[in-house]
Amino acid sequence: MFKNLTFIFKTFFVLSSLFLMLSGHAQSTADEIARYREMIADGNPSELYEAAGEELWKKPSGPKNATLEKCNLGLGPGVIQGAAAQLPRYFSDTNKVQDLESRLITCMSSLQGISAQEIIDAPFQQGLKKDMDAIVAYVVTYSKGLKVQVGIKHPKEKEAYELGKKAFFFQGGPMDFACATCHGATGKRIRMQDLPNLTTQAGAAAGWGSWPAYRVSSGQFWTMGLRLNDCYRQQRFPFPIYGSELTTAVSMYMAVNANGGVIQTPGLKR
Amino acid sequence: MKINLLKSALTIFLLGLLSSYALAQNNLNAQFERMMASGFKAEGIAGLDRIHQDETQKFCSNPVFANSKQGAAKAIQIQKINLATISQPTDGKYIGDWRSGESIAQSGRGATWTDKADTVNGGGCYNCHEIDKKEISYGTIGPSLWNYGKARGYSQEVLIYTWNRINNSKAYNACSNMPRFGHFKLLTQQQIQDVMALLLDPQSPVNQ
Amino acid sequence: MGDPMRIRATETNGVVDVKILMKHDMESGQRKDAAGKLIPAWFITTVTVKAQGKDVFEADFGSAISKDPFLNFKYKGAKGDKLQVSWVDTRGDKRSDEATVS
Amino acid sequence: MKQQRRDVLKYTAVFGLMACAGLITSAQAEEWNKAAFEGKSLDEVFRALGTGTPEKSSTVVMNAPDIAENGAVVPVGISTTLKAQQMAILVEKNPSTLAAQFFIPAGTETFMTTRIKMAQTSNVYALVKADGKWTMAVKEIKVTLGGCGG
Repeated sequence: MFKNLTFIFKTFFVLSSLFLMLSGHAQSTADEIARYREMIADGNPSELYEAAGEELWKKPSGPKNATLEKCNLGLGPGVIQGAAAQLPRYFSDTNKVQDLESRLITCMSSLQGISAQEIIDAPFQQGLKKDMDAIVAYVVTYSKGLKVQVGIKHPKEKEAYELGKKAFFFQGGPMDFACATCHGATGKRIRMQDLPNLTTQAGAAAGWGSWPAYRVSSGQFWTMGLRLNDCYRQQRFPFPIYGSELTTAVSMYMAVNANGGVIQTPGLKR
Repeated sequence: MKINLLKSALTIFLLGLLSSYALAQNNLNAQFERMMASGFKAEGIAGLDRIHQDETQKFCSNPVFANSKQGAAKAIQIQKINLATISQPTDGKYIGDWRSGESIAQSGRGATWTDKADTVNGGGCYNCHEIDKKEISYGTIGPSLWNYGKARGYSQEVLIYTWNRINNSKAYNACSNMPRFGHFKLLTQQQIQDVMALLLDPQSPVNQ
Repeated sequence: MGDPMRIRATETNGVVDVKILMKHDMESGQRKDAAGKLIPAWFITTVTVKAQGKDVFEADFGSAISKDPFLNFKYKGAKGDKLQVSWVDTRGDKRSDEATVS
Repeated sequence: MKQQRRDVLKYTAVFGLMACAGLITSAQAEEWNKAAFEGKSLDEVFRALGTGTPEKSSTVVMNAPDIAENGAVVPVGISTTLKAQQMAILVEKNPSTLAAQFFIPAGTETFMTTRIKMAQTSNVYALVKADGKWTMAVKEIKVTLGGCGG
């Protein structure tokens, strides 16, 4: 009888301490991952790309041997300060809504005479796309700490937002995935990675506001163009065309949702 | 008289508003289709057919409608369509090898444009589910599957339900986030049996 | 020749905190390319730091240092110190950059 | 002048490149220890560095996370109250055990941080040489699988 009681007590003790260990373990995992992220935040290799981008911005190149210093990113020719915070936006010269990358394609082709198609077709991280990465890193640095401020006053801006929203919820592929599958609810994660809910202001601000970023897993600087491209790859979709109306519209949806959020670009990601 | 006039004027106005709204919607839909058609190119094994939606995908791409009253009725219909696609194991076996199931659950490979046609697909289960507690890197889009069998028991009913759920989750929840592993042949019958074992073999670490 | 480094050096209470980022792939020799062929090792082996012409730090790297290497150390120095950071890699490429302590 | 020339020649022999005078001029720069960096086990590296068997010491502090979200970038720092002249980071389960070593002249703080690659979860060793004696701190760092794995 006594033996039995001791046994029950022992079992109870072992089980409860096991439970404590497990729950404590889960807590420390999250803490340790947070600590890891904090430790790598010091010294963001994006800075290496910014430096290269500044050089590319100011150095004459392309068939027209011109610099990008007259590129109008929406705030006037050559104005970089705060420009990325207000993109995407409608541009009357192209009669299109453009995000940073599609606008830079316009500048590189009109000012420098570089073929737009060649930029679009270049593989990520190589050739003209490598230049694009650096220029993007340079430009977005000048919006760090500012608030996202993207309007939908122009009918084309409003339309891009609505189209982007539809694209965000569009399911397809052999896994039935949409952007919304992973980014449509709050507090979820894939493996260890927290997923921002891009349908809310807070989530969109966290997501949109921290890309482009240096990605430590690949040791590469990723523009939003590559970020979206890899999302679609993981969605098991076909290949989204670089600088297309589609990727601009999806960016518009995220950016408008993120309005008011503080920009932390270039970011540093797993 | 006056009131009647007012009423019809209002009706005409509202109809006009409605039809211009409908027109705008139609216009937006047409724009959207054009944008999607010009927004992608085929790459490797990921062809453009992947953005041609089936009825389930079309329904679930409009969450506002899917979550409405009308949508609820349609959802039941969608579930029926999906339930009808499921076939039971041809060899009558539901449970394979949990060790192999664990490695299938770990792997998130397959079906992207960087994969080959002969890449062995993973289930990617840990991306969204906690399964064996030993794996601390797990996602939370789906529920925890720790102690799956231990909690539910190992009855034939549980076996069939789980088999169906892995093969075609949309048979139970029209817009479940889970891929239809059997329906789209993402996993082979053998692989599904192995994942079943991970969840429902009493020897599996999941049920300890 | 290599791409430029980023060097940040700030002085507080007579101690200079130096943070260096270098642009380098740091190929370990363990990775395979898309065709399954081993990518040959190619990494920075030695980093030397001089302040006012005097050695203040040396790091020797193996193949296991992360891509785009980062170094942080501290030495006793002053604002205005001229820093010279130089690296050399397994192929004999080298790079030298300068910075002023702020 | 002669001394300098000899040193330049020595490095030319090692790397085949240090023709650029001014890059490494003084005799203080250490030769890259090939044997140590090619060591495949703790013992091999200990032998190549001439550390003997380092004792664990609480005066050596390793600043590193318990869990790394990605093995490609694992921050590791060493600090110590000892008057260290040399430090080293070893990863037991990496293909090559020695990740890096550091030379600390007088006037430089006994503190450093870098980022290393880890092939898998492993014990990591922070070694410190002070007054000719090697001591160390050991810590297991877990490497997790991140992302969708695709």
